[in-house]
Amino acid sequence: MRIELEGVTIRYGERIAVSELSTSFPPGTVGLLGRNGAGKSSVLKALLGLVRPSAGRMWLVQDGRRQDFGTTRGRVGYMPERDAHLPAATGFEMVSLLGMLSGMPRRDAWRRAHEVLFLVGLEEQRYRAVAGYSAGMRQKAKLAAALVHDPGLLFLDEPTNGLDPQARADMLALVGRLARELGKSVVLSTHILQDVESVCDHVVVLEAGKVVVAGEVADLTESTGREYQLAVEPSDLELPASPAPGITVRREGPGQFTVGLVASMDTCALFAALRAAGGRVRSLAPRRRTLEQVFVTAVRRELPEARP
Amino acid sequence: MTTKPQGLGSLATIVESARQTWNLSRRDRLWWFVAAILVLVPALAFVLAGRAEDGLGGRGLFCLMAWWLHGTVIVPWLTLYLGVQAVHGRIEDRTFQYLFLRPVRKVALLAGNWIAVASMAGGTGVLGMGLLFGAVALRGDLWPDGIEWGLAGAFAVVAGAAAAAYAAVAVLFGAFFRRPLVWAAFFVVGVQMLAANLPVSAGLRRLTITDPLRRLLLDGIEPDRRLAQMLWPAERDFRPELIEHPLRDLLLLGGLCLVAAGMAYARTEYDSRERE
Amino acid sequence: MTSTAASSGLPDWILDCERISKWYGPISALTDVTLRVGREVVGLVGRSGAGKSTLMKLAVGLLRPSQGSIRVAGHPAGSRGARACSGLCPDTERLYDALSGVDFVAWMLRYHGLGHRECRERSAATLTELGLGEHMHRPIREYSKGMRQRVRLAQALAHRPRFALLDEPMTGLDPLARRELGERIRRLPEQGVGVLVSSHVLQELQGLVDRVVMLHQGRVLAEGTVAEIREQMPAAPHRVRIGAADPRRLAAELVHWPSVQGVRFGDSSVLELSVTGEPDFYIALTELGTRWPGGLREITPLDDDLASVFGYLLG
Amino acid sequence: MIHDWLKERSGRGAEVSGWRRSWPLAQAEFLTLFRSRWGVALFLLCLFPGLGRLVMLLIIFGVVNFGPVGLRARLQNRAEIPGLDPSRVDFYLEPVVSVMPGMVFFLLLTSLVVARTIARDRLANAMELYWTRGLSPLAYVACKWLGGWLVVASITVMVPLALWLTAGFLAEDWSLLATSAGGMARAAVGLVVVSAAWTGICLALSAICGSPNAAMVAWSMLLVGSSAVGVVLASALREPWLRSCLSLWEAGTVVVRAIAGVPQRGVSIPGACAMLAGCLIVTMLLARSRLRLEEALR
Repeated sequence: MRIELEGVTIRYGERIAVSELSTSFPPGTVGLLGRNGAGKSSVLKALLGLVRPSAGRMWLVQDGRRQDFGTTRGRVGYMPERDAHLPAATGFEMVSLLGMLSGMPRRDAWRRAHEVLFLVGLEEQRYRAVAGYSAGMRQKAKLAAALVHDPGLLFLDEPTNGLDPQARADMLALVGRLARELGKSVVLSTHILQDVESVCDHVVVLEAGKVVVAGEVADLTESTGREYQLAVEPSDLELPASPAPGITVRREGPGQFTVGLVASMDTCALFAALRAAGGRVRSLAPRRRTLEQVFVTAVRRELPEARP
Repeated sequence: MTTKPQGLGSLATIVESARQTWNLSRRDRLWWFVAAILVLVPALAFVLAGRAEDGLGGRGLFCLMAWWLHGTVIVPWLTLYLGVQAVHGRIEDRTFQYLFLRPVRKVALLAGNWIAVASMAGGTGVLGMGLLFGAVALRGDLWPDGIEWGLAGAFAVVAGAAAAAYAAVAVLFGAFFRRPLVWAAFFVVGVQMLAANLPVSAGLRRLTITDPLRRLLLDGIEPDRRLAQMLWPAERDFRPELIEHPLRDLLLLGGLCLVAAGMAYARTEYDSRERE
Repeated sequence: MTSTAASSGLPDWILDCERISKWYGPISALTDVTLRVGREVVGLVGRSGAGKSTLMKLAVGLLRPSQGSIRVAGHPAGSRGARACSGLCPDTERLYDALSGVDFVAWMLRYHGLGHRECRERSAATLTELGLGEHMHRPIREYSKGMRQRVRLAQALAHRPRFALLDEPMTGLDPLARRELGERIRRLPEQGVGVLVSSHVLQELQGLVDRVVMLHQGRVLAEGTVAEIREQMPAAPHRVRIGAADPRRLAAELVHWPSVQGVRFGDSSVLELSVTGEPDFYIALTELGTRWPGGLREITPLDDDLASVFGYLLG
Repeated sequence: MIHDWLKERSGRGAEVSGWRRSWPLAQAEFLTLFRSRWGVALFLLCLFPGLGRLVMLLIIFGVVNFGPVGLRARLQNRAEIPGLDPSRVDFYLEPVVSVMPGMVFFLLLTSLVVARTIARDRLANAMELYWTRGLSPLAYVACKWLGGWLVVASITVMVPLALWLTAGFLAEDWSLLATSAGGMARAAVGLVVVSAAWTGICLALSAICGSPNAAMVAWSMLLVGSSAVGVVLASALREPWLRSCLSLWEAGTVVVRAIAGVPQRGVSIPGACAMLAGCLIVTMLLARSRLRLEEALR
């Protein structure tokens, strides 16, 4: 399942939140990045049918057929960012009620509620009141509620918020599994780039209502093949600036160096210089662009006046 | 170490806390509701007052409306609500963490809350009664013996005393209970209404606020038997010597509440309470 | 244990928790925790329920320890002196929504005994510094999550505390702001501030802190720099990825090394080794690098970051 | 074969459409009260006035005989008083529409249940979950209204009907049921209409107010305050009809009695209708401006 946006414009009165946005969310996990107010939640609102775009179309592409998105509302599962629960309900009641509100018959909703609560790992606590859940449990309950009506597209807003490291890893693994094994399109809207790096195949960066970067994570963070990062011990080691022709070394910090290397060269001279200086290697890796660098360059380019 | 100011003095803290509570409480949406009542009721009284034909007069009309509307509904509920929000609201939404970390005495913070709530609610009560009195006073035909300005004064005192006492109760409930407003409702509807049906000399009456207020008002306006009967239908016999010292009783009750509230609030461990 | 405070000759730790325990009735939340923070950034990590939030509340004096003592800049925790010089950025969502950001921070500053005008100026300055300059006069009700977070930080730092406790300070901030705030937190020790910071995003926390304290079931399980902690875990073999031309021959060579426990072929020209006896291995590897035909192209330790250490110890 | 029931979507029922989708919300709203111990206790407490009448019935029809000597005779003798004659509709309406105990218990129930519900949902951000499922604010309010009204109606409508049926069975022949059936049916309609209006106003206040506490206080002030104003002005001015136009409670009871066909004196039925409808419309309009889809996502 694939979501396509074509020239979508969303305005609130005079203010234009999203202007002529054309992008697509392919199957698999897509990271949706952007600063606060970049238009992420407006896109989300449009997909959920809470606002109507003033221009443009939204399509759902499935099995080669293109459907207008407006007729497919029930196929979006949404996990809100804010803490949200039904005050008087138990976990099971909350999930099954929300399933019924999405149009599931009662028995189906009950059965599915049990299934998704098992899936997210709340089976022990499903008959307890949601109001008494811990932050991590509430997060799982929200995810279960987003999954209950078996939507093809899942929109997860900061799903790892408030989770401890272990629970974060579990949540991300679960998100990856949803995309891989259950064939969902997962859109992950988050500020934590490490989450996107670890689980997303594709990334879309919004700024000021426009797409500034979109592509596969692997492509965007591809290494140049020319520069390497070298870490050595002990950390106060000094290395010559050019141990051999074709190799340049630049010190970046304690024990950290950047090594420029012509593609055809081998690294033997570098190691020789290192041994001569009395140090030992700790790590050596081709310098990759991190997602943070991708993000920061893309967004800064859009912000010529750059904040203080 | 640099010489840092070690925090605000207690008196200044009380003032600051009162100012902040005042400032926050005045933004509550409930004020629109209260304002509507404050304006509509005198307007109604003014429009309809022409129909009062018998001996009730302006005096009776004003006393009845001021007592029944402001004395038993607006001032108690408004004060309890404001007090509970000011104290318990911040514990419930966990914003108390910002406050309790400041280098000031917690009791001073609480005292500031009490002053703010008492002054706001008292002010509202006085204003409401003033508006009502104004509306009734405008109908000159209701005052054959001239307008009794003293009535307004007596009721203003009652409004102030009521607000201060209810604020003390609200502050105590807010600092102590997990669901203070439910307890406040129990206090107003349960304890006070029950006590109102007891004999005039019953001890339980000392634990209420309406009873000292009643005596204060009896002292202040000296109603005739019929008016007294209308104001307090349950009282069969009223004798001036039963008035005793209403202000002292209020002072005692309010003081006790404030001390207890201070002790509850100043507990060193004020762990965040679960949201209801 | 490394600390700048200890070496600078100043006798005092900024936060000094001495063998504290905390009981809620018969339930133990913290047991015998000793934690010291000098002019440095210390990260506090642990699973939820490990006692982190109890420790934080104790450190700022919202709770009293059942046993042991806590001193903040020399004052007993919870005393006015301690409260005057600590700042807390709590993880609650709520603020006074009806106020503007600048008013809220100024209100809180008032209790530190500053004049009205100074409160406002300092509040505005702090908020501007945190990047909320243009929005600080709008009511907090209209703020986004990141803007609220900045207000929370501002009220924790505006009175220039000596001890700052930041509970999940990055929540809701966008990547740009995270970077800026991270740099700002890193600079705080230069101004004489001791920082205790908690975060669940371990990759991010690692770049932020001088050392970490790991709590588990109410006890300190480990503390020190990540490398220190990692080195003290000899039982868990390191995994190192090595990329080179002709990986099969390289593997044949490496299996004979005493420090190499196992070799696995990854995809393309990459080997994954299990290694014990760290310095020797890397010395030998450096030597190997000088003579391996085609050169070693990649040497990546796979598990010496905070997240892996955390996973090994608590996972 | 290894089954993965997460992927297997067999035997799925047809999608529920239209208003029937929202029905479970109303149902959940109704059932919420009965799931906590406090809620059940509150409900039982509110049954008390009805129980009092039941005991009275039992004594009047001689099923039980206790209390001071001659109590039964005294009750039977008083049967000429409209409120105490089991063959008349008033007898069954009285525990519900009187100020004491009717209003007090009604206030207790509504302020603790209905007045808190939307404000509490707002605190928990529940709207974000509801409205992103295609539930519109209108449907949401309608469901809350229906659910809350069912709770209220289970006291205000069911209790009189149950009492009446009990009396019918206790009476010597079926004439009691036969003669009062028409009146009772009309009374039930009246109770349904009026309790729905009261619940609607209460619910609207819940949507308007920022916190459950504020909603509780606003509702108490409105109901008790308007009642006080009505009583005071009516008695002070000797204009009894004012009471039915000023007091929200009195207006409702007047409408109920009018629909039930109980003769009343000194009331203004159009005034009472205007009071009820006016309050309902004003509060609902205010509530509508507060409940917006934009609230779901900031």
